Amino acid sequence: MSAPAAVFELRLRALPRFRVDLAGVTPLALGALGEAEAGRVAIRHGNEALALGELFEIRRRPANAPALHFEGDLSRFDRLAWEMEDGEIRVDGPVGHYAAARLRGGLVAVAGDAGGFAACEMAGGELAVAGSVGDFAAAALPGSMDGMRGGTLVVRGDAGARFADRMRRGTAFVFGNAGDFFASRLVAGTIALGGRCGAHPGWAMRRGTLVFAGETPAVPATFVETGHDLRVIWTLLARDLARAGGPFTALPDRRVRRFAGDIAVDGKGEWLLPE
Amino acid sequence: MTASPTPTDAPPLPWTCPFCALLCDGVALARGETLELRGSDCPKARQALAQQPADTAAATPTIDGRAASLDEALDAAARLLAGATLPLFAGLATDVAGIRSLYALASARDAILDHLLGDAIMASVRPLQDRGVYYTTLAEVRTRADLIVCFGTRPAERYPEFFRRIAPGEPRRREIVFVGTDTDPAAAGPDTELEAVPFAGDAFDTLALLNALAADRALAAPPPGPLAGLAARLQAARYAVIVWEPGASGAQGALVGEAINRLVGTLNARTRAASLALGGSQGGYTANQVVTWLSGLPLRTGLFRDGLRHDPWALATARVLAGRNADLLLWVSSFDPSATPPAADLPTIILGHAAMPPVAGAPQVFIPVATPGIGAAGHLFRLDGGVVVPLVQARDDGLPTVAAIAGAIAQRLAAPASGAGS
Amino acid sequence: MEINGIAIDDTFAEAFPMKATRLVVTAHNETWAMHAAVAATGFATSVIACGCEAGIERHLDAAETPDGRPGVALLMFSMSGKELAKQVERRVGQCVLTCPTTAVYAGLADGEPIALGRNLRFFGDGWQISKMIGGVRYWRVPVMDGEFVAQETTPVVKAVGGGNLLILARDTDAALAAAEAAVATMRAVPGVILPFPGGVVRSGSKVGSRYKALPASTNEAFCPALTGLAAKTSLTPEVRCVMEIVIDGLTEADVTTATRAGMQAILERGAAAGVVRLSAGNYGGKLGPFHFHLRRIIAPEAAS
Amino acid sequence: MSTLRLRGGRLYDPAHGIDGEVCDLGVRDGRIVALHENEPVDREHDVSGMIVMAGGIDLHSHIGGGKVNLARLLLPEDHRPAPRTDNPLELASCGACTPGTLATGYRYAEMGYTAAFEPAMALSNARHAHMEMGDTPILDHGAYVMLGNDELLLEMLAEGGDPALVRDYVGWAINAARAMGVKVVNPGGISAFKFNQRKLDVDEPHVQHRVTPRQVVHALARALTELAVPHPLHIHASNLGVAGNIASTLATIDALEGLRGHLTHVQFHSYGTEGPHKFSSAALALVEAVNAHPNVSIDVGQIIFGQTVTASGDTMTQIRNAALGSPRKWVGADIECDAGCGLVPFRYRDQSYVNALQWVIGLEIFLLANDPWRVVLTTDHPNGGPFTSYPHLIRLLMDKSFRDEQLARLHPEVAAHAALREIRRELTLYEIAIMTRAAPARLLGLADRGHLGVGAAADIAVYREDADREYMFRTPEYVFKDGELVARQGRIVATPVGGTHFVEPGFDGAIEQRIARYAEHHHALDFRNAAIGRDELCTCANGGQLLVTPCAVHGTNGT
Repeated sequence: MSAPAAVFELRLRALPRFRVDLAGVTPLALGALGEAEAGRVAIRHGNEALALGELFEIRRRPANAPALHFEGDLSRFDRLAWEMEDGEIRVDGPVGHYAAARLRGGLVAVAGDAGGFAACEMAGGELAVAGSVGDFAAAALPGSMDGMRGGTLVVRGDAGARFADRMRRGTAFVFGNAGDFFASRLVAGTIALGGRCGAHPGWAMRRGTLVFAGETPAVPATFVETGHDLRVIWTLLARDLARAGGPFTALPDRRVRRFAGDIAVDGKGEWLLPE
Repeated sequence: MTASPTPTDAPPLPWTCPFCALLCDGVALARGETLELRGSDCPKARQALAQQPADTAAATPTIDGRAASLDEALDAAARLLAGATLPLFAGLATDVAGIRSLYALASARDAILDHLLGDAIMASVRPLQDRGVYYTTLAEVRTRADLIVCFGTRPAERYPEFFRRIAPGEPRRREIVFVGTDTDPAAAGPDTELEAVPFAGDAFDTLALLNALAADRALAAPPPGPLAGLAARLQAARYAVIVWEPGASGAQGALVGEAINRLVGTLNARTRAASLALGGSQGGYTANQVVTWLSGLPLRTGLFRDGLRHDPWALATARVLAGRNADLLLWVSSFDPSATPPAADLPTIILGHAAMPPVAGAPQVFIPVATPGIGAAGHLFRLDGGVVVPLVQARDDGLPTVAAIAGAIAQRLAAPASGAGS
Repeated sequence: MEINGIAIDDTFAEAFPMKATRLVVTAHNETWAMHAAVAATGFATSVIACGCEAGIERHLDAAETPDGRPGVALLMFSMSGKELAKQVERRVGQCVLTCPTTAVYAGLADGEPIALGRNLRFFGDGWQISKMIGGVRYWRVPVMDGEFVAQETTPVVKAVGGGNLLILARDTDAALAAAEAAVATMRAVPGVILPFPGGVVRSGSKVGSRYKALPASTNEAFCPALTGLAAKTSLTPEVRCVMEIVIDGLTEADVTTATRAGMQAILERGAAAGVVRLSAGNYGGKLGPFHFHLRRIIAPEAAS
Repeated sequence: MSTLRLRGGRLYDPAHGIDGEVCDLGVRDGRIVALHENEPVDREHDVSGMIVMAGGIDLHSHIGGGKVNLARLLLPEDHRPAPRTDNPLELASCGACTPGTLATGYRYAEMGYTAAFEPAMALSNARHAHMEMGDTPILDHGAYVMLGNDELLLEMLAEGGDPALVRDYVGWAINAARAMGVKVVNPGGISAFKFNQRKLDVDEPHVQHRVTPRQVVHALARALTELAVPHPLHIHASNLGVAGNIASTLATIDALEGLRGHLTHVQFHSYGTEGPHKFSSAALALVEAVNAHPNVSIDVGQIIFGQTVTASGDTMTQIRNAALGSPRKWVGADIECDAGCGLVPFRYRDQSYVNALQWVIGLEIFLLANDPWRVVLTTDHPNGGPFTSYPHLIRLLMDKSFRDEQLARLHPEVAAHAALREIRRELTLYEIAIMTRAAPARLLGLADRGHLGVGAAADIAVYREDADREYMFRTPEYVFKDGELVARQGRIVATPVGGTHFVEPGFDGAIEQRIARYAEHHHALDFRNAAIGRDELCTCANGGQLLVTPCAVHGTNGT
């Protein structure tokens, strides 16, 4: 980072009337600005442009690395960290839809829940949600062939339906439960689930790995058990996943069964079911 | 064809029924006190015709529940729209002309567009956006299909004339298989064999198995016999058509569509097959087609001031309203009086069917409009996508068209005095 | 200079730059890891005709390997990254992929990546699976005993080849015993291999030959059979047998450490064990930029 | 009454042999007139030093109808992001390779085009096509109805193909669809694919009807000749995109037996099988045949590198292409016993040997053909690339050094060996005016378009001279539609509704019985609704003018 870095603290003044689009409000974009200038940055509120300072009290202090700290209920604020390339954004409450969508780098940490499409088409960096995420987290926008395509998503709460739909690369964790069609149409990547999942996990998954560390789901008819010695890849994977902690800590110590599928499609994906 | 009143003994009017997306045009209307269907006993058409008020003169515009002149109502509607910054145009149950006119208004007011059957429409659009489809149309089904698989639907329940419309014009053997439902006697016909194949699990499990079987994949456990038999017949058919119903396929209906089209794709590698998605009633496919060609994007697109954004999830009427992410609802419903606007604590403009019951609540303007195919001529898209069927005016009921109302509101907004726009 | 009665020539071993990589081969047990490692590093004594110089660096405990199984670290050296890539692919493809229960990983963290599993994956004929774990890509190739796991790439680093130590002894027994003692200590040094059989080579060579086809030929200066015959000899009559230990190392320091360890092992045994002199092969500084001065290595203060 | 004078421009009006002559141009009530030099006018623009041409006419551009709209539905990601312009005259509309109709009209008009023709209107989809074209602002438009895969015609041909019967049927179909002409797509092949036939050469029989493409082409060309429809049969020949298809293209020319025919997007039909990749340019062979057959005209279908979507009725071809598409999704359809539909997204890459050669072949055709009056500039929008790339294409044709720069970037084997390297020709403004205005107007039979003579519609594009022809043709200084200024320096200033061009050839109404009988047994639309009336056309086309081009012999007694 060549520009002088700064941390901005943005305290929400009041809940906005319409949803607000935070695209463009990133640590790097704000980093070069002063407090007053940052307050004049235009964001979209409903159909109208609004100055950032109208919605937030803004304080800037110099720092080693660029960062934004949001305080307040941001559940009506969408596209937090949209296409962010670097830096850090922390939110001390909930956020709206498309949080960290198309993220390319840096860290986004949300202390509350995130809405729909969190980390969708994320390509790098990390989104950590202490609460739950809505539907289509790590999924794809309409028409896109790939959902999340890199980076790490950590959800400490629950996930909604269609988690990681069309995800292609990267690693995603759900510590709690997942909704229906968990990892539907998965293209590739690794997903570890700590709790239980809804109906039709892995529906039409093409490649990729699902690790069910919690409740073992019923295996559909279009998945096939492969009885081979898995210890090598399992050790590599389990040791890596275990670093996330929580329900994944003990993975390296558990024996695992493997099912390949979904043979309704390419059938090169796998379910790993630790015993 | 605007003559009115029509004597009862006049020959029935060759008519096109607008009340479901089959748009049956081989029927006629006898026009007396009431409108009576000839050439078909379609219960859906009969019910809809029975709902047409005999006297539309009683249907007047209202402002906040009080009767008003059309001019007053238009003024009030224009005022509401001018004061809104984020309007939602929903319902959109109208014809081509209506959507064209509403689109210009929506563009001027930066509105969000959705249809009252938006969930079903998106369930048919998403498979197309995500992976593509291979589809067919009624004449092809009628002329060439030797195996018709109704997947999870009994089409005649919502499209009563469906099997009549796809009945071969000359003797030809065909099989109609109902997967996941009982056979429908409505499908019976000469040389037609009916069969029911139960789901193995639910629709999704069944489609997964069918896809694996059609691709000759080995399964861990033998599949249910009837399903394996169906897969074999799909592979052997000269032209297999898989009929499904996006609106009846549940919250993840788009995935049903995708799986069906995967099956069709697998079959098309060696033989011939196609899918047919039943939907698009109440001008649903019409609204989607017109909005798509005008804007470049399908329904559930916001013509926002800073750009167009298509979001089938966030811009669903229910989600927009629940999130209070609009400050005005313009509701258009010209076919079905029971298709009333969803509860919303928002100023509401209703361009509604003349028999629509009053809706309690927020400040609102109600303007009764002609039903295309009853009070006005028009055009609608048929359920198979590319065929536009002309509607005739059955009688002159004095009601304005949606196109006319939207145009009149737009004119008021454009007038400098209204203070609208900017 | 003389230590414990053994003369140390005022010369240097002249070494040249090479490209190297470290591979970690694991298996169900140590035996099978070793089978793979031995085969993969076989026939890899000299780049002159083997394509690479390779050897086993050390055994790895289960706790030290990525997959928790016993393993072996190998080092492979070639004159270019391209040649090394070819050798890695051939040797791992023929000797590790084929060997029951093995898996193969990169043993270095940084460097220019060359293919490890990247091309071997095609053995899977479309059934291979890629897996990214902790930012590293692995390939999983179905084979008859399960799956062969190979890291996609292995980093290549600049390395040092051709370090050497010449042991000039009174007779064959003495030369061999000294060489064996030196090899035993040198092999404990990390980052080096001694690529010749038993770590020892008796056919020390010079560059060039009277025959056009040969790039190298016998080093007559150190051949006891030619003492008094060859115009240039480095031997005195009491030297009847010379052995050379060739050292390839990942860094200059590794080669130095190994050379010192070898020298010390010999010197500690003293002149009584039959070693007369220690010397080294140099080419007048024309062959390579790395010069390992024997005297400086064994007694840095004294030599400086 | 309103008058306008463009003073001092350099006119390029090939229809009158005017090649850069400086003279004033007068307009009264939307028509070009001769004005006295001193006659007062309502508006006058000093265009001295500028280049004045008739408005551009695109005779082959997929701008409306079912498959175009499906392409929009297929690729929402291609429409992201979709900013709105700041021009309040423009309604919201977006898109890149298949923009919304509104954006299509705006973007065409901005670059000086005033008419475009949809080449592939399915009979069953005609209303829809007219609706989309009607919602394409500013541009006049028309469409060719697709015949030759309609089961009824194939049935007639299988019965022996009585020319009178075929003529009347074709005449009926043109009138029913309100078409400007007839297009045949992969003659018989779309139908054959419905019966699971995967390949159909010019002399190969259709698996069901036993009719050959040669018969289909000849029968349709003959019918159009007898109906005196000005636009010759618009032919998308057999084997589109297949290596070696020059043979079937030449055989198709042969099938015309001297009757007029317009071979469309010939670039996709001019492939040989030479060289290491068994894929080579047959541009020379194609051009020699065109030069030798004055009855044949062509448009090129130049490819442009980048993302686009191929939209075709040719399901037989598209199911094959689907595996090559990018992104990997596609749409296909069997339509109403008269047509098909196939949409495959494509990303043409300059480093792909095949794509690079396709690019070269298109340019070779443009530059080798010796009669510009029979060569029309197209990219087969969106199949070869979007119409917005026309200015770029014009520069490639007019600027050898620019062309060489582009050529050098291609796949090395193509860059090193293409015959294109040796072609020194640079098209002149006069030749460009022929290929983009005068020739298409003449091939369509538009007497009052595509030129600047007295009486012509005042569709005029005025360009500011610039050595960078791409820049020059992208942003004309003024664009007039029927005398109204519609675009100024790339900004839309008026959005009139365009008119609909169509023909009304006469035919024997007795044919309707046969068609009605067929419809009753096979179709899903009541025969009563089979044809579009004039009033209905006006409604569909959004109230634009109805522009009837006369058919010379039979007049316009219509139905």
